[in-house]
Amino acid sequence: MRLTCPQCGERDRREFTYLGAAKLLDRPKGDAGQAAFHDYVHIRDNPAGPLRELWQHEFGCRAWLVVTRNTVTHEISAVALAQDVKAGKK
Amino acid sequence: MAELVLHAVSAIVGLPFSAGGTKLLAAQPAAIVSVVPFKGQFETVSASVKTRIGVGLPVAGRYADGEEGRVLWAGLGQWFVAGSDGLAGELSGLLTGNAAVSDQSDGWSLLALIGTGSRDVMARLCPLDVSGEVFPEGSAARTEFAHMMALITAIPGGFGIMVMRSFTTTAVHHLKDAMESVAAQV
Amino acid sequence: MRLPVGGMVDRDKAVSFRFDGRVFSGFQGDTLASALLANDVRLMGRSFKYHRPRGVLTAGSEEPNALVGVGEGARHLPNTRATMQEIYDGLVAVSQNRWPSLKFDAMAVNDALSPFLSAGFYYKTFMWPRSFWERVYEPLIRRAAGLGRLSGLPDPEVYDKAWAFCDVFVIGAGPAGLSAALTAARWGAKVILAEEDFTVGGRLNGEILEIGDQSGLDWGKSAIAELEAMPNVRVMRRTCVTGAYDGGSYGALQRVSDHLADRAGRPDQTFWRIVAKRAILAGGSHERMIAFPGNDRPGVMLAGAVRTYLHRFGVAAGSKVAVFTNNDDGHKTARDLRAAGVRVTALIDTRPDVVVNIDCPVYAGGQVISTSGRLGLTAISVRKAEGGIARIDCDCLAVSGGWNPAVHLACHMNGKPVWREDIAAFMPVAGMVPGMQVAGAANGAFSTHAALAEGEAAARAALEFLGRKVAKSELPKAEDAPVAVQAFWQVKGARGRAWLDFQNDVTTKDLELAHRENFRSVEHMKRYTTLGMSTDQGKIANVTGLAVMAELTGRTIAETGTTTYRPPYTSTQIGAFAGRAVGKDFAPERFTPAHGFAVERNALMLEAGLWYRAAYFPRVNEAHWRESCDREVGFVRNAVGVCDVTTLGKIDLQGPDAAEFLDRVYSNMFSTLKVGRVRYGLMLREDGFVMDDGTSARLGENHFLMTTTTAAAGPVMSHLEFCAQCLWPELDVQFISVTEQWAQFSIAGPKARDLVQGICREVISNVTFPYMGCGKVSVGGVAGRLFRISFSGEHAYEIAVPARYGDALMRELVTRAEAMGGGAYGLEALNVLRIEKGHITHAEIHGRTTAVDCGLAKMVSDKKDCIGKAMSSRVAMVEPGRDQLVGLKPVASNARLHAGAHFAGEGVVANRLNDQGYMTSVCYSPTLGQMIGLGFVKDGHLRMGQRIRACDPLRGIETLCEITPVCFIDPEGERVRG
Amino acid sequence: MRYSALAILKNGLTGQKGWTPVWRDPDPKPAYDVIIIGGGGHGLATAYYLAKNHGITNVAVLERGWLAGGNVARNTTIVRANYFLPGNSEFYSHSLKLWEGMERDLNYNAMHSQRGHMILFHSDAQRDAAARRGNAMHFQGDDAELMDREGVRRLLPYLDYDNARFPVRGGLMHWRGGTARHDAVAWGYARGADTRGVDLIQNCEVTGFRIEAGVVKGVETTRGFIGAGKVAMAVAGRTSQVGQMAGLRLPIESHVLQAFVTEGLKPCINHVVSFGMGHFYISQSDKGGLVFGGDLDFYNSYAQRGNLPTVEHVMEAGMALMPMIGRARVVRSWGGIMDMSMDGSPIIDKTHIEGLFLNCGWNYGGFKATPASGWCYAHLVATGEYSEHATRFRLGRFESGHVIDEEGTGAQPNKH
Ligand SMILES: Cc1cc2nc3c(=O)[nH]c(=O)nc-3n(C[C@H](O)[C@H](O)[C@H](O)COP(=O)(O)OP(=O)(O)OC[C@H]3O[C@@H](n4cnc5c(N)ncnc54)[C@H](O)[C@@H]3O)c2cc1C
Ligand SMILES: NC(=O)c1ccc[n+]([C@@H]2O[C@H](COP(=O)([O-])OP(=O)(O)OC[C@H]3O[C@@H](n4cnc5c(N)ncnc54)[C@H](O)[C@@H]3O)[C@@H](O)[C@H]2O)c1
Ligand SMILES: Cc1cc2nc3c(=O)[nH]c(=O)nc-3n(C[C@H](O)[C@H](O)[C@H](O)COP(=O)(O)O)c2cc1C
Ligand SMILES: [Zn+2]
Repeated sequence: MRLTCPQCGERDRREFTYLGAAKLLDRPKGDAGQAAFHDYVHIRDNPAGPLRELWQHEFGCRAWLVVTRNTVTHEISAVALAQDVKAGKK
Repeated sequence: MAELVLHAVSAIVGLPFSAGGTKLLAAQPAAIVSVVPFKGQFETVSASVKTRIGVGLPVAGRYADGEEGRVLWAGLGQWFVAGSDGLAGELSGLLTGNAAVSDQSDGWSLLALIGTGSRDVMARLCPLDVSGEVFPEGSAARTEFAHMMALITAIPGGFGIMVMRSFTTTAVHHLKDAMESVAAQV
Repeated sequence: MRLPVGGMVDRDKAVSFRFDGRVFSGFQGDTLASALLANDVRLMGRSFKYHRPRGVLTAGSEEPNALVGVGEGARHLPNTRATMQEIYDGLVAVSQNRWPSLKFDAMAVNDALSPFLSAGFYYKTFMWPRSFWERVYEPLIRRAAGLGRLSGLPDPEVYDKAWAFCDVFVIGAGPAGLSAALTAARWGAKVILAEEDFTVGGRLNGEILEIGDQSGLDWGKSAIAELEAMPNVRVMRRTCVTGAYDGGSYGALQRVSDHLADRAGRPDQTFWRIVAKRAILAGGSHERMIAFPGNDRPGVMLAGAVRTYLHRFGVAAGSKVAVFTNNDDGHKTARDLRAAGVRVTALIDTRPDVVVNIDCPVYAGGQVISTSGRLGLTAISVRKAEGGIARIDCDCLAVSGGWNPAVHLACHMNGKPVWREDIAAFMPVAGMVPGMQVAGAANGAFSTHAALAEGEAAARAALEFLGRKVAKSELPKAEDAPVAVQAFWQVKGARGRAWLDFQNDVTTKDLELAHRENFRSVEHMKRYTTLGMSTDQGKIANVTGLAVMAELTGRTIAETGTTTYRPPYTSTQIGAFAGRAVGKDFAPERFTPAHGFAVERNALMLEAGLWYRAAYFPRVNEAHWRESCDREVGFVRNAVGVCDVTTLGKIDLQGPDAAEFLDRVYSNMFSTLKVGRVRYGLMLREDGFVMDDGTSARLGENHFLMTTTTAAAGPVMSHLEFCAQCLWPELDVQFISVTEQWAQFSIAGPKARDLVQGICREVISNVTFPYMGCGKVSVGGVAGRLFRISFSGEHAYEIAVPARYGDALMRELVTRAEAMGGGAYGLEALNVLRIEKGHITHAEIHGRTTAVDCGLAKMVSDKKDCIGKAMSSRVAMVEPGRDQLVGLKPVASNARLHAGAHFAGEGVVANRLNDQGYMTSVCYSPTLGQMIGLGFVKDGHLRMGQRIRACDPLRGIETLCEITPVCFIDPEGERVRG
Repeated sequence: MRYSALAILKNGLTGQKGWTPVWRDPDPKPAYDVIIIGGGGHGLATAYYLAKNHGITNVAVLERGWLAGGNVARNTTIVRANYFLPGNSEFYSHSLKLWEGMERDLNYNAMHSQRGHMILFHSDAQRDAAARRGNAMHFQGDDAELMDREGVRRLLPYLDYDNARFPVRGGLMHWRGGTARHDAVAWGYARGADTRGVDLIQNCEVTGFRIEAGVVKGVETTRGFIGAGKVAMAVAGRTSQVGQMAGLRLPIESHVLQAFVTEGLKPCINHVVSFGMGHFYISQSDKGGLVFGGDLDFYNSYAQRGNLPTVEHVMEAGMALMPMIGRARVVRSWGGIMDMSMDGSPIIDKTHIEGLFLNCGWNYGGFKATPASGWCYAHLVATGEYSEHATRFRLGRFESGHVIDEEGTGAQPNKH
């Protein structure tokens, strides 16, 4: 599997580590209550198909990435820097 | 009691080493300083670095040489400046408030792999495409190197390999193995 | 038998080798199989289950029968295909799965018992009595099963792994592959051409063909010469592409030196990871067997293989050869053998209306119904179309049941091939592997012309995809015969077993049984009968097998479908996949700057993650590690000890929002920390459990230095990067690891200040460096940092200098400490010191404990949010009955404690229902003169002074303990401040 | 029909003509008392115990593909009861006991082989963790033996004791641990269920639920609607997808785990060996292949196949541990879809929809759970009460914090 890091270009999957669905970007406010945090921490849509997910280019530039990848075919359709996604740039 | 003197010890031992047409050398600069601009400070920092080194901060994936040293892209929003002794202090002063500056002179070891087999040696240790078209001179990449984190540069005649200091012995060991293997296969 | 002329072997270079102890001679360019055939050796192995005598069936990597062991001692390599092993002087090969000898194999009784050993018989018996399975039945079955034998010794070979990148990756160097590679390369693409065989050309080496105005062979030679002369081409012989993976990644195994007597420093094999923008699979096809009784006798071979032995090796597979075919290809075998002067005793074609112009007895519409010959074929019986049976003498029967395109690699990414009735074969579907096209026989295009044309077309498409301009080029002329095949899978109405999977001894009868018992889907059939599960992975058997099942169920072959194709294409040594990451090189080694000093002092160096750390520094008179450890603890408690703590993670954080950031990632407050002070910090995971702990120092208003535990340094760094980039990118904080920049040493003990003062220019006092203070120091002219922190509970410091001075400083510190009655201490003493003080490590923060559990409730600030705060107040995390950290002392002061013991109350049965927690850390405290421990006890914080049993049934030990506070020494903390 | 040596003898003499189908292929009835979704090990075992323990036989098992073609067809077959957290301990202990009687109960030889399972340790900290585990096993009534390096060496002489990066310092041996023939387990349960009247329906994919007023009424399938009083999901890697059809949002991620088998070899590895430091486990199948695996590929996947980084890492770990296997050839590699839960432990529970039950979260440990999972799930479905062996596998534990996290890695499934 190859991921194209916006900073580094196309690299082998072994340079990256996987965290999980990109919903982890959306941490609830501290006072949002336990139900909101439970959902944030534990619940996953886990689709068979395209999934937005978080990877880190750990052995590379160390950027956190939002990768859109199909969980059935492993096809990667988009990669963006997580900080850009948060900033609404991507 | 006699005046205390601490002797410096290099992490790189057992070099230079040659096998076939390839040579491995220590290439440690006097100083390596990390420069991480604060938010919105990239231009200012780049300009300041330029005044001191002769070049500013290169784009991702590149390094640039100035009269006073080399500036390497080293990761997301992060650069290494390699230059003369005392650089860390100077840059700290120069970039106060604009960038996070840390001395990394002792944190990393820089090796140079030079010669005809260097590409084949790299191919045995590193998942990067180091062919001339993809990774021409002036390129810098953070990548994996024999299960270690590394910063690889394309330099004249070969490659610069930077690993964290504690990994130096391992890196040299793997490089020597690969060099001998490549030499045996020509 | 070697023919007087012909073949590509080098007849000037004789090679001598051994098989089962006998010395044979072959030529350079022979495989073990061709050399044995040249020496009239037909018997090369025994089958898996019935131990049937077997000869070579193929001339390629799909060989199921002729598997031998090669090499001796630790280098012995079992299950090597004789068809792939090149011979070299001194090669030693032995047959397998037979005892006492290949000719006489005692286990061949299985063959006589075969009526009872049908598919899956073992599921129906061996159940009584229960204990007999492990003791009797299973050992018997295991001993009978298996083919070759591992030596049991470490693999002495060296394997490389490597990377290669290209625009166009061509798999297979037959006419299709060569044509593709030529086209792609001529138009400037960067090409890799991989060929499993040691010679290129594919079927060109096994056929009499013409391409253009040259022989196929010569065309192949000139093509490869042209390719090898181009700088943009890499030709990789002896390189099998093993698998297709995501993103244009391929695995490929190159046999570098296993064909050489002298390897001269070369690795045995290199496993390549090849990354290609486009790939062209031109892997050719595999010939099929026909199922007929006795089709497994040595001497029964595939017809194409017989031609390969003839043309490529100059070997006649027999002196009287019969041919049995359902397609025109078989005729070529008869024709070519005749042309070489070999007797062809019969050509049997299942098609009644076939016309044959070859000078040999022809049986159109005939079928082979039996074979004879104990260790090798002597004759066959043919049921003639017009009725009656002909008995034909032959020592070789060349069989062709048609061809299966080698679709494997194209199917490695979940693709299913489709059935094409006209050529009676499964075909790849475009796009099954993104970026891969299939050309030539692998694509069901079976003529040479088609191979050339498809190769060219595929390369053209690849070039276009790459954005390269291509002009139309002329293809050389070549044979373009249409496929003439009549699907014919098995001879019916004949008695005896007809083999499908040769190695696993699966016959058509087994499929009938599977059908009868309703194991009818191909997958059930495969799993019940083991069809296609042998080393060739069904390359010979699968399609025929499922055609037989299709007939039994009345479904079409298309409906029946195939089983799944999986990597590796050809079986691949584990050693090659592992490369050099074996032994000590399994994982990188990390050494601290003072490593050499520790080694000089004979310290026992222990793995701590990737690091090595000194456990203790033994002295000559010390017989046991405990003596050293006790002494080193004494250094710290009574004088001064020095410990290398460089491995702790160190993260340099800077920026206007650094303090705010720390407030969010630590459970306690850091924005209130004063410059020049250090604070202990606790980090939670978002689910509220403790992640790590450490100290952070405020070096400037906007500058912090965080330390982490050695184990968590990497994960904490990633976590901080996650927080900064994914959660709060608006915070202006930048950080970088400085773990490697600084060598750091702990200096602890009542004389610590004296030692520190001795090496620092600055005045070291409770004013300049109060407890939890920090600042810059100059050590012998070197700029260092000093932190007044303590893990041991003693007056202590950690001093940091740039790593290059670490070795010198450690030596200096230890020398001075020794002069003060102290010295170096290692991890063992460090552990004792921290247990005596009740400090936690990852033995306690094991991922299931909360701050409250660890007695650190106060560390969770209620003034702010932080990672993990919300979840740490979930019911289960605050309810009574949780295991809480306490100290434990044996009631009998000389009693022993063990970490890992579980607690139970007095007078109850020690079982799960009465489980009261567990011991996490224990040590002998030389300070207290007894063992002490830390552990988690149910509601432990409320049970101080109570007694509890530490039960260790594992080691047969039980110790009555008293529950105490975690801190055993100086609970008021006077010493640290002193 | 009953299987025995005699039956084999008889059929051997009569051309194997007397055997009958191991299961029927019935068409689905319009409705059943209980529908089990998923014909894997757990679904089939549940059907068997519903029939056997609770007398409920108007049951259908609906399988989207071929019976027992999911994870049960592709696991490394390790069977053990060596957990240390309450919840898991008693459950897997019960499971192992069921394994020990399974073959005679089912009249099917699943080749359950108690050849011993060894977990190696490489440091004092790992030894202490092993001891904690071993003592928990004793507390549960199961067997465990702590071995030092020499003890391990006597048993496993082929490990690397001279040049290892992470030297073996000892091991925790669980003698009752071992392996079983994975397909046979499922086939045995299938045959047992079929014989008792359960309809096993293949090529029947559930595509939706019919739920009225919060009560499940049946399922939509590729073979039409089938009514049901109760519906029990046992779809392992596809739990999230099927759950979603009923509006369930679950603490599950699906990951790919690869496994490998070598060409057949004469006996050389006589136990199950686990190498935690390198994430590698291995045993030798009765056919002679070395069956082994390691870590997940780490990313979510439904592809049932993995990539080279994990392949290579597994092989490296294998070589680092037992360098003799370098000369064994891998003949096949494959992958399965793992239902990884947020604490690494399973879920056997009711759902908020009346009559709909949930069984999932087996991570890479669900093969050994097969009998107990079937047993306890059948109990819950039949009685509405939690079996005494599975009281803690509740869906609500994540919200409440009663998690069962053996690895201590928290809500990150790819680390369990
Ligand atoms: C490589 C690998 C190694 C493993 N090693 C071990 C091990 O050593 N020890 C161990 O204990 N465990 C191991 N496991 C885990 C174990 O295999 C699983 O946890 C267990 O098999 C899961 O239960 P199951 O058998 O019911 O699942 P499955 O066999 O996956 O059954 C689920 C079934 O549901 C069906 N299904 C899904 N969706 C639908 C639908 N919509 N309609 C109808 N049917 C549907 C599927 O087709 C499938 O047949 C391993 C798993 C893998 C992949
Ligand atoms: N008449 C027939 O029915 C018939 C049938 C099949 C083939 N043929 C003849 O065979 C030729 C077909 O040409 P082609 O080029 O398609 O096939 P080929 O068989 O000539 O060449 C395929 C090559 O690919 C190599 N290969 C296969 N898998 C590989 C892998 N995984 N890695 C590396 N190498 C691999 C093989 O070793 C072989 O050398 C034509 O000449 C055709 O006439 C004829
Ligand atoms: C314990 C075990 C042993 C296996 N042994 C073999 C074997 O000897 N030969 C083989 O080809 N496959 C073997 N397999 C793999 C199966 O062929 C198959 O790959 C696996 O069940 C997954 O199915 P799939 O590849 O059809 O998706 C084995 C699988 C398991 C779980
Ligand atoms: Zn990157």
